[in-house]
Amino acid sequence: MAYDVNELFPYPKNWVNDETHTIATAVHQWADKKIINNRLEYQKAYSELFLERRRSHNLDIGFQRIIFPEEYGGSGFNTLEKTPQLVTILGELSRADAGLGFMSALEYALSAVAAMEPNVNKEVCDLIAPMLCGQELKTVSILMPGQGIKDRIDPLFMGRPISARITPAQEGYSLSGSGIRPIGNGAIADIFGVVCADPDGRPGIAYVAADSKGISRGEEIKQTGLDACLNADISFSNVHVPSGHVIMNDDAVRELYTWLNLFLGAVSVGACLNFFEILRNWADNRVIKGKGLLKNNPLCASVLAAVAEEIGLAKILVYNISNFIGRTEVWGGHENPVIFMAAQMFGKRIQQCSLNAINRGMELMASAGYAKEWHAEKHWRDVKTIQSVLCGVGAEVPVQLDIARFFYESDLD
Amino acid sequence: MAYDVNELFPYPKNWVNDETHTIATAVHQWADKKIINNRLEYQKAYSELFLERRRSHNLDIGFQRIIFPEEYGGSGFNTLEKTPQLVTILGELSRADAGLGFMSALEYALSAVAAMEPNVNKEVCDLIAPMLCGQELKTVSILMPGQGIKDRIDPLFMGRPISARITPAQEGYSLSGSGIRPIGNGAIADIFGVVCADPDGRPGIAYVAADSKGISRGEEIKQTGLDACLNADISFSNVHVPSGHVIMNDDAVRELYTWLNLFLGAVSVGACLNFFEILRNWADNRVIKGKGLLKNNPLCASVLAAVAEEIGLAKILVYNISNFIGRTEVWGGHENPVIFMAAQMFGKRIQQCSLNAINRGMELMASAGYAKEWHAEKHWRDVKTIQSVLCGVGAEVPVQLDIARFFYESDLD
Amino acid sequence: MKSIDDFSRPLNNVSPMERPFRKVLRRVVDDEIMPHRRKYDEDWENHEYIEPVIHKLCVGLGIQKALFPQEYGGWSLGQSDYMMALAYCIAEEVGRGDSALSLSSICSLWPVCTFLIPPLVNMDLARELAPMFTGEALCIGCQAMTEPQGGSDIENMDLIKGKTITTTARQDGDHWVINGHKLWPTNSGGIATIFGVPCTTRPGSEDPNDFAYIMVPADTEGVTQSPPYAKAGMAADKNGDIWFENARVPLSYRIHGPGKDALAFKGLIYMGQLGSVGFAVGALMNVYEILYEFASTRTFGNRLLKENDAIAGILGDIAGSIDICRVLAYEVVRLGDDRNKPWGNPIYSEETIAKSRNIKEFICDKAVDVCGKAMDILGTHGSDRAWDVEKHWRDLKMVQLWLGGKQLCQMEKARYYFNCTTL
Amino acid sequence: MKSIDDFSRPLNNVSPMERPFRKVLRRVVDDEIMPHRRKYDEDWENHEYIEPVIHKLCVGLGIQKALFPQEYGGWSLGQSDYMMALAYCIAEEVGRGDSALSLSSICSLWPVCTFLIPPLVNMDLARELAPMFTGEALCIGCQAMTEPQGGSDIENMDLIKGKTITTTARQDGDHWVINGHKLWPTNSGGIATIFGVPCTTRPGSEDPNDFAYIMVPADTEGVTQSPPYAKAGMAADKNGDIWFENARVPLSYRIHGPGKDALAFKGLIYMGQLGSVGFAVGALMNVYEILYEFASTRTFGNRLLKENDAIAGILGDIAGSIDICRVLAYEVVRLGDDRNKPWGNPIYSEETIAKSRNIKEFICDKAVDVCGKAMDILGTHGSDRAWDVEKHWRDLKMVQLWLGGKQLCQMEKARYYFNCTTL
Repeated sequence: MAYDVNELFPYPKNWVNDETHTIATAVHQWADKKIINNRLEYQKAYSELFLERRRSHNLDIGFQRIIFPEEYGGSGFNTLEKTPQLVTILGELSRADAGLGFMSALEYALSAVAAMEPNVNKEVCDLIAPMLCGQELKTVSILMPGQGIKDRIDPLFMGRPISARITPAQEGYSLSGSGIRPIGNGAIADIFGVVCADPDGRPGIAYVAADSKGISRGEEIKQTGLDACLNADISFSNVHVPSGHVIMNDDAVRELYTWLNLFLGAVSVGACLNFFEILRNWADNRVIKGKGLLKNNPLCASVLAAVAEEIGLAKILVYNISNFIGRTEVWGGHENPVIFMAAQMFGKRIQQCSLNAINRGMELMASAGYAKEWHAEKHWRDVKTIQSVLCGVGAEVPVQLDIARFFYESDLD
Repeated sequence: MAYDVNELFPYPKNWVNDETHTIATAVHQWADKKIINNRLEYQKAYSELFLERRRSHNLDIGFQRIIFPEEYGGSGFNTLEKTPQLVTILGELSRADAGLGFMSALEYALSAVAAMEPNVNKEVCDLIAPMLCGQELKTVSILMPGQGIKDRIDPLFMGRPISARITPAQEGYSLSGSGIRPIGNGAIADIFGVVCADPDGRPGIAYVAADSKGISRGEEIKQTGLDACLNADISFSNVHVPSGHVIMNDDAVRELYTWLNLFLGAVSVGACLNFFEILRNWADNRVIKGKGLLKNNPLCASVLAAVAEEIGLAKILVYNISNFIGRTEVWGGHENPVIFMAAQMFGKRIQQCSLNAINRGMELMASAGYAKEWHAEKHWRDVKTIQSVLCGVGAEVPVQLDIARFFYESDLD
Repeated sequence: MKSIDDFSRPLNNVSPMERPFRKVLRRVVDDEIMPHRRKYDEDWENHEYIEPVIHKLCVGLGIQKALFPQEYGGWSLGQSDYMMALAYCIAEEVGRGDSALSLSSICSLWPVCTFLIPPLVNMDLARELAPMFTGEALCIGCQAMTEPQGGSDIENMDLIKGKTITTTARQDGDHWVINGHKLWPTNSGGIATIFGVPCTTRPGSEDPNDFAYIMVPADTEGVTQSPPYAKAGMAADKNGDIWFENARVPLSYRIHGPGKDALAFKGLIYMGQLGSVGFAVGALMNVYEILYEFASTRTFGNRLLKENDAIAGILGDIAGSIDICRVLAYEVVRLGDDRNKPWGNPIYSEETIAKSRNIKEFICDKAVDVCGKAMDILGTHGSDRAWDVEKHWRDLKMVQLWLGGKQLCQMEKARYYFNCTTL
Repeated sequence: MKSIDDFSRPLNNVSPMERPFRKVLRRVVDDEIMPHRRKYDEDWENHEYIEPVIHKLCVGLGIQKALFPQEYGGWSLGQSDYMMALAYCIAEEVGRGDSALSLSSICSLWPVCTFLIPPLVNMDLARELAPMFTGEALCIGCQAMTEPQGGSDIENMDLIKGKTITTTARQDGDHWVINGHKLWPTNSGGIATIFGVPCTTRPGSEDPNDFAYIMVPADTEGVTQSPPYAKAGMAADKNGDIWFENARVPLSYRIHGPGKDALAFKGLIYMGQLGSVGFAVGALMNVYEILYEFASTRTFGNRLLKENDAIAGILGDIAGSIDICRVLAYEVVRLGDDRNKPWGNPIYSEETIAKSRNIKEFICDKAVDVCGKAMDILGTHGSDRAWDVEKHWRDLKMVQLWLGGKQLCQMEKARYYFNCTTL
């Protein structure tokens, strides 16, 4: 039975305008045509077709430049009220391939901190906009705080160890740090966004072109999922960073977390929506107990329902975060701590719900759940990879401590 | 440290107008003054003070009549866009006592089906509005479908057995059914809302004054919680019901479920917000490990965070359901099946989150968690009672089957 | 037709005494507890219905003398390789009827476990106290542990090492003089006959030699008990405050002496876990019985609940969880009953305590969960006290929270398995 | 310093052979599996690294001959009261290194369990097949169960009674002629030496007498295997399609005959659960080792992860869960090894199957959960294959899903404990 998976899962549509629906429909159709309807072919020549499709989406259609102001050649989606739109686009893209979504999410998140009104950072935009608004594919990698090593004392961002350091140098800073693990794309990035600390331990974000002198990459890392988003540890050896390319404040780091939670939430939900389509197709066609469709057996139906519920919840939460961010007249901007807290708290939950949905749905698919042929397992590996890279170390603990700080004024550093 | 528990938990404020804030603040202050700040006294003379406070809220301030059109002497909150307001009021009231909230929720839910524009049912309003808009406390009890008995074949509402039957009789119907368990208030109700089936098995709702001939009540039931909402099984022996007092359609029953999920969700979240206040106070003052406040210990903080997260999630979901209902320009009215589905799906989750929150928070309070003196245990018992009465039988299964019908077109009857 | 007797037990490790003893207990529960237990909630202050059953169990069946040496009128159960199995069996069978009754009866012996289980035996003290416990009068023991300021500190011996204990024992001639304030112990609230009191001979000390455990009869001058507190459940267990104001007891009432007192006290943690898992599993088995009845007589979609695949799935999960809890509970039994085997460890060993805490935590979490889910299956009858599931739900939540609660379990597990040093 | 050897085992029930045997296995895993296992994912088609290790385990250590009678060159393990304990020990120790390797080695014996475990023994068939299994050549057994249309129907014998089986056995003179299509079994995908084939002598029948289990050597004419499928994990286990087209085997290759074949096949369900819990617990113990290393060297808030109370809480929960799984896994062992005891049941009994299914389901759920949580603790290293946790996560998900998956477990539990009749 034909149905529209996006319309099936309710969300506050009043937050999304007609323009968005138009764009979303276009991406949806593109995804069906270019990837979803030809999955086996796509799977067989994955790395090649991934690049080709990425180019098609980002350059031919032009989504790579979408977030930048028009004066930089972007599409001007750099106001906070465009947030639901960005989320919708990422979701549609990730329905086809969470790897494509992940790459765009990293690009949008890092760009948003610099390009979103009212706090457009001209110098950073001057650095990254020409690359991202040009006619070449560019890849963004982000290095977040989160992991320290025994016997080393690090500056902390809300408890999270920061491994990269900047020290003042002539006309800017010198960036150093060894073997730091990005959340993705390290092996192929053109731009690094590096959360770093100055000698006083204050955190900030350095924007660094990947071809800067003093940057070296470790071996390519084999990963659970996001196969095309090749990662590698990065070392910075006295890399020169102009002072204008460093955004030195806590709020910016919090904002980066916020965008990551939102955008990667959209990616995981997008992957889940395609998983839902796969599962629904399975449930529509599989006979069990020698009679009756799987979807008509009450026990299987209750598992199917659990899958839909988790996805529905994750989707609602994505749009609620985007509402917190986008409704500046209600919530102000990122300086309001509630936005960071809500993005972290619900962002974590979105990943949990997404993974739960796939985990449970796989139960019903038996070996089709883990056979590559059915693609369910790809979504499962991709979403898990996103979930685990988002948390730094210590699973949900860093986020829980953020929540406790907010709600109970816990003193935890 | 002074804080406003409502402001602490974010929700889409843009859905709630200034009028609501004013009303909410008034109820909040009333709750603090009349109940929360004098809990021990309230507990000691519970049944007496419960009645007195109920009178104060419902009659002196006038919330009993709020939902009815002004021509009936009501306050005219009978448009769907007032939904977030009703939710806000119920939450504030339940923060003081979930029993008070539960009673109002039942009244509002049953009334809403008859009084909400655009489908105002004049005949039913003529019956119940004079009672509920008058100067006496009136109690509403609702009998939902859900439980059948071995070897009896019942008409079904989406799988749920309906125990009450109506048959055409002179100028109306004759209502019968023996020993049916209401979801609450059976022992003290003035008005019954009875989901019943006609001889063709079609479901509807009969509105019946409790003093109608042929109604008898069983023994008062001792319950886990909601101590003041005294319940009893109800038997109807050929009770005459004018035809205008019966709303005969599936949608009406679905609508009743929707309102119950929304309003009882608001009640549980309200109770949780007060539980949060109790817990935060505990965490602010308790020293553990011979040093340091409980809230500053990372493990305890992570549990505190889990409590806040569950409450935050439940609250977001309440407002999202109310948005689905209230935004008729987006979703239409209750005839859109997505509204019933979303209310059921998220309504169930709200109860789970609420109970999780209290369950986990009690972990940190040791014996203070279950000592009556601290009141935490009352919220726990009240919320659990709401959760279990909402589901009919079979725990979440009936709702999961509803979800599967919606998302997978499962054929389950 | 399946019954509660189909849940798993490691039959190769079961005492020959267990079968007949279970039978007797089962009858007492069915005949004397089940018919009255719905009245217990309102009986929490007076124990009008409760007290006679406790008397029956403790005196009538002899539970209260079980640990005392045979030469002083007891059963020498502490010597037995099946001691823990038998204690568990009582906890479970009585817990099926009422966890609090089970708790109250068994906890009565809790303090005397400190000196009646080898290798930590004090025969002199056993002889001295035997007349109280082996006679025809009900003797209620109470292990008065928690202090107002401390929360679960006192159970957290490995980290806190007793330094926050404020109840003091001062030697004065041939007496100990006890001062302090305890609250919440089982069998306080006015009914205790004798207290076991963990206290310190040097306040603020972290030296285990300064930890003392002293038996204090409730009628000692200077000992006061408050009336019982009102609680969410567990009416058969009274809890209150106890004040010791210059309460004097003979020096011989200290159970062992420096060092060994602390060990014996740690052993009580194990005994507490053992009882807890018994109460919980017993109650769960009753939940299974109730669910069986309900699911076999009520319908959804005009099928019996148990014949709807989705509801049956939940029922199956519940029964499966109960079986898993039973298996694990017997692992707690094994940990204790192997104490004298070459591969075993004393009940106060780090391993026995960490592992039994882990299982207790698991079973209690599962039990609260199962009871809550069972209430939901009963729907509008789930919160009805007439079906008794909600009673178990309230009671087991309390079992979950006591003995330092969940977070302390987590810490102890982490310390044990990850060699944490600062937690 | 704690290690994986500190997790619980019921030492009163452990075979004297187990300790030395574990030592050998541990060394093989540490020396020959651990250093290479990261290459296995890419080795799924060729088994360049994998095959030699399987050879080492099955031939070198002798696993493949273990069940055969001593007089035919085996160890007669099926007679032993410690058979299940030993099988479990292999599954666990090898599973610590690689679940799929463990699976592949052990499953090789799965089909022959149908006629080498008393009381269902077929000595003639044993003698006939012994040369394949007891020689120096690798002999890979494959129990070819699942059919394209059926999903888990075939494991659901109690309800479906084999009526959906489409693989047929027709008697033709002194041969069985087999026709049908099977897919997904462990050790197919081209590597099987011999198949155990559940089939029917009368398609559509619900009569257990029409169920047949027939051994079919892979080189029989008419038997074809597909290349292996690509999967999310478990590279050391090849799975593919098998087609039987008029494949002829001697009549004596039917394991027992009408009625007993069905019983023997049900016994395989138990054996499958036993292996599954072994693979899962073994992998979990390795996860513990990895977590221990990571949490002792990485910091958050400038403290070691394991010294942050909140992270330690999760670590403690994980270790506690693993211990619980270990205890429960040994209960599965006990269920099987008590099969000849007066209180025991045959491995094909309703009780043994329902209870072992329950525990398998629990352990697998917990295992997937624990691995996922462990990945999150490792954060950006969690999805890094160099840390191996994600490998266990992928592998154990597959263990969770096989043998009919979770829903069948739920149904069987419900049927067992609630006497459901229509599920």
